[in-house]
Amino acid sequence: MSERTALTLACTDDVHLAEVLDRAQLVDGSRVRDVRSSSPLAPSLAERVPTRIPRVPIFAILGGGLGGLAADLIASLTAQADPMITGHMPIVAAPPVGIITYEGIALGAVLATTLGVLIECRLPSSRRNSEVASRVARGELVVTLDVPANAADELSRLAEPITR
Amino acid sequence: MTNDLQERENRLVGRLSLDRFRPGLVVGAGLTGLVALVFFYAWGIQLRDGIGVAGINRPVFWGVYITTFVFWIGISHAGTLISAILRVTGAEWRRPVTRCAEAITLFALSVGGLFPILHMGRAWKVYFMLPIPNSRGLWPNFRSPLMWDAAAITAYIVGSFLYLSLPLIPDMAILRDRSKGWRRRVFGLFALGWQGSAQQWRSLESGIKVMAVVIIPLAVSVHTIVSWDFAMTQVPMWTSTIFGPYFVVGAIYSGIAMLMIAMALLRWGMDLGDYLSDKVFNNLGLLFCAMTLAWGYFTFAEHLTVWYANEVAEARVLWSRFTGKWAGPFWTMVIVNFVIPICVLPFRWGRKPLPTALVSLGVLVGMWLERFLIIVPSLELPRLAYTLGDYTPSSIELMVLIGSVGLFAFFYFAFTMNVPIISVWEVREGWEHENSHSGAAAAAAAPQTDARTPEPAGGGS
Amino acid sequence: MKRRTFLKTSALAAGASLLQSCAEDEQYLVQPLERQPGRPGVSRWLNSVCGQCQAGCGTRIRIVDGDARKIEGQPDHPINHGGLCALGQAGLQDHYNPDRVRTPLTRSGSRGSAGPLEELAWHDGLAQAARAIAAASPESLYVVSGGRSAYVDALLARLTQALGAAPPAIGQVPGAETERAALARILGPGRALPAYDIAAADYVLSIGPAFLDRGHQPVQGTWAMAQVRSATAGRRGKLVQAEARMSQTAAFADEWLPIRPGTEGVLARAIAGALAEGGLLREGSQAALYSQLFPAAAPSIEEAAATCDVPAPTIARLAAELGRADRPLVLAGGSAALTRNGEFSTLAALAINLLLAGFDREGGVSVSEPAAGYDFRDLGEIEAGARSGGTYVVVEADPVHTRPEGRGWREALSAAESVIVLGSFIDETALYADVLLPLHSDIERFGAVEASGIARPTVSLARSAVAPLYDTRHPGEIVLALGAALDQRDALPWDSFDAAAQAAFDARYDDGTGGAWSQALDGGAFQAERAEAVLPEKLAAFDGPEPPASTADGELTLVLFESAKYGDGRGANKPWLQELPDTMTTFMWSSWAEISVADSQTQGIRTGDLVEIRSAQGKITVPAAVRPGARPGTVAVPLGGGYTDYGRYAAERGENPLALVGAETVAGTTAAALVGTGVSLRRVGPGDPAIYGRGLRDAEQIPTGWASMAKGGDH
Amino acid sequence: MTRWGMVVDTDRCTGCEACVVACAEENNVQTVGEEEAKKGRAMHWLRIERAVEGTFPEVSVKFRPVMCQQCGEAPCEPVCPVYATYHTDEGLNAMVYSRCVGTRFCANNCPYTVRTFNWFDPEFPEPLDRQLNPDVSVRVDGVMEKCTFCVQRIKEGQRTAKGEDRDVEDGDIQPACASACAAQVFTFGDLEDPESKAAKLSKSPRARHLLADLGTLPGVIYLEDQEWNPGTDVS
Repeated sequence: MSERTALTLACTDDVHLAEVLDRAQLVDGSRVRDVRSSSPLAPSLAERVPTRIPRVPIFAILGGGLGGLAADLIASLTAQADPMITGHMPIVAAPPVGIITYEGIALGAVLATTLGVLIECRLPSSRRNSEVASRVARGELVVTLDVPANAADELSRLAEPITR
Repeated sequence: MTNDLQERENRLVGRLSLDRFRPGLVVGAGLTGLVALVFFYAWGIQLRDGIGVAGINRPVFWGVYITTFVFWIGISHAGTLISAILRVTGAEWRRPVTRCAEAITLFALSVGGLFPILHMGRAWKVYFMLPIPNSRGLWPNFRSPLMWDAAAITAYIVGSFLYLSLPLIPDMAILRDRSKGWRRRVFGLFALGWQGSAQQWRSLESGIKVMAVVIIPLAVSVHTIVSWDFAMTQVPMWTSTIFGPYFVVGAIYSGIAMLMIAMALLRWGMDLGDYLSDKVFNNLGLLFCAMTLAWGYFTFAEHLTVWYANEVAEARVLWSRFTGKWAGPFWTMVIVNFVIPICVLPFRWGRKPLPTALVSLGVLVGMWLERFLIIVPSLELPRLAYTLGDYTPSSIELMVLIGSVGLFAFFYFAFTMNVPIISVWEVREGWEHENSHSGAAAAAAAPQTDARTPEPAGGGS
Repeated sequence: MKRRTFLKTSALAAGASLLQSCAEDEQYLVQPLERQPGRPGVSRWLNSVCGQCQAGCGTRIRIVDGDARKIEGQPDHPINHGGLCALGQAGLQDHYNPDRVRTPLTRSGSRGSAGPLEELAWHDGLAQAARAIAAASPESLYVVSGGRSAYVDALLARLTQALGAAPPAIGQVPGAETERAALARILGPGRALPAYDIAAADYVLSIGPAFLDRGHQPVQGTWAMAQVRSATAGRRGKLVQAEARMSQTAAFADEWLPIRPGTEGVLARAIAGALAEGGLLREGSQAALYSQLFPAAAPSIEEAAATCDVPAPTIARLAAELGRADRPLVLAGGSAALTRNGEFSTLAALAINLLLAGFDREGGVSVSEPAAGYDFRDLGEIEAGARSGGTYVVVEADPVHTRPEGRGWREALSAAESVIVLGSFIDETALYADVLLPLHSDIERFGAVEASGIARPTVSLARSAVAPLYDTRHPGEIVLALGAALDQRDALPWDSFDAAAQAAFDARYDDGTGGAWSQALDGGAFQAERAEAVLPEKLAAFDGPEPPASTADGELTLVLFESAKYGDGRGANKPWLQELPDTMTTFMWSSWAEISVADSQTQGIRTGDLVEIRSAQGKITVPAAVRPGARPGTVAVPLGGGYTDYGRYAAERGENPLALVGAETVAGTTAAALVGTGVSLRRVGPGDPAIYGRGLRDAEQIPTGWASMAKGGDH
Repeated sequence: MTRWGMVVDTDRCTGCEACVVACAEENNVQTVGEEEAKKGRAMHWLRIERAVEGTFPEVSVKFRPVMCQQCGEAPCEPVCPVYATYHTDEGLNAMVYSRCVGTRFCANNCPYTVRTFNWFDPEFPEPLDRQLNPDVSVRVDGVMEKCTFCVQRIKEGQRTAKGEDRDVEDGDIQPACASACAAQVFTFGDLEDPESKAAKLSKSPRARHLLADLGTLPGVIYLEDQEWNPGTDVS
């Protein structure tokens, strides 16, 4: 294993970024760590950046299940805690419990989805790099590459490197 | 090309101009804030003197308050539901619409959510309806449709807030990075440290998609449950199986109307014509037109079945609307909710900003009347027709109604002043999509495109 | 344990303080033990006598912590059998009325206005009243009583007799004077009232009296009709009501004959004729007496039908039904006695009972003798006489409000030497008082009422149920005190009202043992055997006038009536009664004018509109109640509205229809003719009366189909 | 089990409204005054309905006292979010004032419109307050109320019977309206007890429920020859 270095380059636009990525691909052992942008990457570019499949849907399903269960229990157990007859209905009436459960599922799901997004995005976060941020704000695409140290100089010529 | 995009983004952010003092918005917020004070003044009088200051009586126990509650909950279907449907179906023209629509939802819900509390005889006992352990050893009755309401509206208001907030994070980051001083710190706080990494984008988009899928059935359930406040009873012309979809359609209908008005005002007031373009109005107008037809269909079906069946108690209510004391409001509703829209919206000229905004104003009035006409005539004519009712809204009720409009508008002005009312990153993403879709062709025809596009060429570095 | 001790202690303390406050009044010192304050929070029921009208219903009062909480009828009381009417139920709002007069008052301003009034000590008040009476010449001393208790009136009669003045004038149920006069034409001179054994009848034809609305015995009448309808005789009895106005009685009746007002006598004569001609006379029929009374031939059914506006077949059928019934009964008087020819109408109706063998039998007519021992006169006799100056003593009566404007009470009292009023409220008569002596409420006072209009003489008795709230006195005690102050100890030798009442009671009913009084006092009532109505051998022909009751062309006939909730107006100061929807019109907090559908259409009047009613005497403006049951050509207005003063709940509500009535009397008597005044009607504009279920003003307001489209949107 | 019920014989009702006053007196029902009454806010727990049929001179009138029907399957109960109204095991449709938050949903869903609402605090000018029945709470503004079958009298009767070590006998308990009525229109009793007068009367061929089609199973049974609804048969 040779020495490796993290290289952060600012690309002006999609074409530029594609160029950088193409070149980096030719370098043996190089890896794209991340690309930062002020709007989502075009799909063709995004697939070249290694990312995990977000587990947000799993959060949503679990949250929905938990929320539904909680609502179901609240609706049915509280009714039995002090059983009071109202109208023609049984103490625990299926349709109302179902409706409350449904809303519980929805509430649980939206809360869990949000939680999932925050966890997957590692937010809130206090890590800041103002140089990167201002570049991204200017619309540039900041790519971080994990390359062997000897290839760093060559790649640096393709785009303006950002010092850390 | 990025430079071109960046230029366009700069222009959009400039139009949204969150860092400048904008007299229009400030005056608007100030005036509507004053109107909003009327709401709290009237409510204060009511809390001091008793609910009797409202015009409701026996047997018309519900009146303007519940009407307005249903009205605002209906309006709230503008945003979240429409934006979710458009997101799920991948309609590209949605991009400039979603934020201002979702804001309508949140504020309409906030205002509407006050009404169930406001209409209570003892509003200070509202906590009796919360499922919290208490010394009374008593829990709320989940068999009551009002508790379904409470559950649904709680879920919806939380969902809408989160659905509005998630896509706001990258925009907050954009604003953070573009501003200085205290603004930077404030925006930074709301940006939560967003960095725009590929993983974050992917997770966020996944979250938004999931949220959109969850929120559609939630929104449908909310207005269905609101309709069930009525449909669960034995009151003539309330107990109807089509009330769920009827109310949902009505809600979307009034929601689009409110959205149309908001969009028109934003377009004119903030010079956002490039984004809230004629195309957006046209597409939304088509949806609006479809909802007109759907609403007309449901209204017809609702009245036809009652007329044909001719059950005594229901027929009384029906004729009270058709020819009786409520004929004026009823036919006004038919005209502004159906006749006028159907004469305007099917035509391309009718789906321009001004015509749609005018039609929308009528629809808002008409939809308020629709709820009023569902509630009041039925209560005035109970089944055992001895204690017949006679309802005239009191000045307090009208003050609350007008004040609630002010409150909603105040929220909206304040939001527009402080938050990008158009989602910057989503619009930018849209531009990128356009570019990549027409990538090759555009490259080949570059000179022509340039010639035809009056936009200044990218500054580029 | 400690809590219990505490409760005991506080009970004792409360008891002690109450005893102390009663100490001045020896009446309370001799109370039996059970009447002393009960344990805190524990309720007791004590008997009392209702004084809201003259009927004398026995009541029982629920008392918790020294305060009266509820009035109910005494179960098994011979008059009301456990029931009580709305007015009686509201008696507690008489007792606890915030506008009650709490101390004696004297006037320092001019008469006829509310102020200024000054508080007075009882000693001074009684002295001032006694001085005024002493200063009056006997011929110009006018004593007026509301007739709530015969035993108080008897003391008044003794006082006037001793002073050499005319007997007290007693206010009575409208029509009573005429009913007495009519009965006297059959039974010979006397002051008895006809009394009816309704409960045992199986067929009741009521020509005039709205005996369930008010009248002599509304609660007993209601109880009796329940008996008639519960088929004691094996089948459900029938009630037919012949009355110009659709009263609650008419509404309750199985059949209502909306007769032209003033023609009741013609109907009665025609029915009598049909009975005789149809061979429907039964064993015991006094056909001979009848024909002596009315020697002329009875009008034919067809003639009567034309006069009375009742279909001829109906008249024939009524006669047949009366003839065939086991125990038929014809009631007379009421509204029929209030027209100009009221005596004829009442007599003609009463006399049908001769043909039905209805006198002195079960389910028939008997007599109700006035309480023995005192003489009295009708209020009309004072009004008919020439009055100038004079000293007035008014006891529980409000002639200024309850007598027609044309009877001149305002002028008379303004010009009086002196006016002494014994009452509980500043009503319209009290506005003229020089001295106002406040009275105990019904439940505070020793109750002794001799019922009138009931077949068996009945006396309701009860001790006071609660301690007085204010510095008030029993009217009987005041009369006794005035007697003492006027040196009339010989005529009024008693120390207390109950002693005086017992003396009067024993004189009439005691069998020598003295037990009847105390038994009645404990049990709530005493009932004697039925007084026999002995028919004479021969009757003099009726020579009274029979003027047809006609009004000028284009004029409507005014019908005044006592409503179930206001009575003669006494109920108007009770919020429960003001807010009680009148059953027939559902009006609240107001008086109203009942107008027929036909008359409303010619004038474009809708229920709730204000209408002006104008007569030769005056005019009033009241909201209209358009009623399908109102007779075209009549306007009916309830009494009891339009008080200028009678406390916060009564003042300035509705209008007093007596302002429309002049000095007309029932021919041959001094009684006021409250039915038959000619009036004109004019719509003034929309009004806003309180109407219960207010959407239900007119039935046609409920749209029911395309037809309503033609009529246009109705609001 | 007990099921309190009342049989109302409309044939005997003269419309005198003594029951209405008795009810207000027993249950501390406030009077609202003329202005509020105009708005349709009178609070009577019991009303006399009258229907006028026909046109002059063939006019006939019917009376009917209508109070809370104490439904066996009451539409008002399930809609209350806070259990302020619920069904007791004695068949009463109970109303708990302290729990009521004033949504008025129950009143809307009552097909008989017998529920009344306190729009303002009651006023009892001194000394009218001394009349108030200490066994019945005075309701504040914002609270729903209705006929309770004089539940305080039921409880009192049960306490008395228990104190005397016996069962409650038929006729022991009389609501205020029943004890006020001179015409004995009301018969109160246990419908589950086949020997009670009310139960026997309820088997009459004249027995009807108001709006029986709705299936609310009222505990108030009317004895009347035909069903009528003032809104349908007024000419």
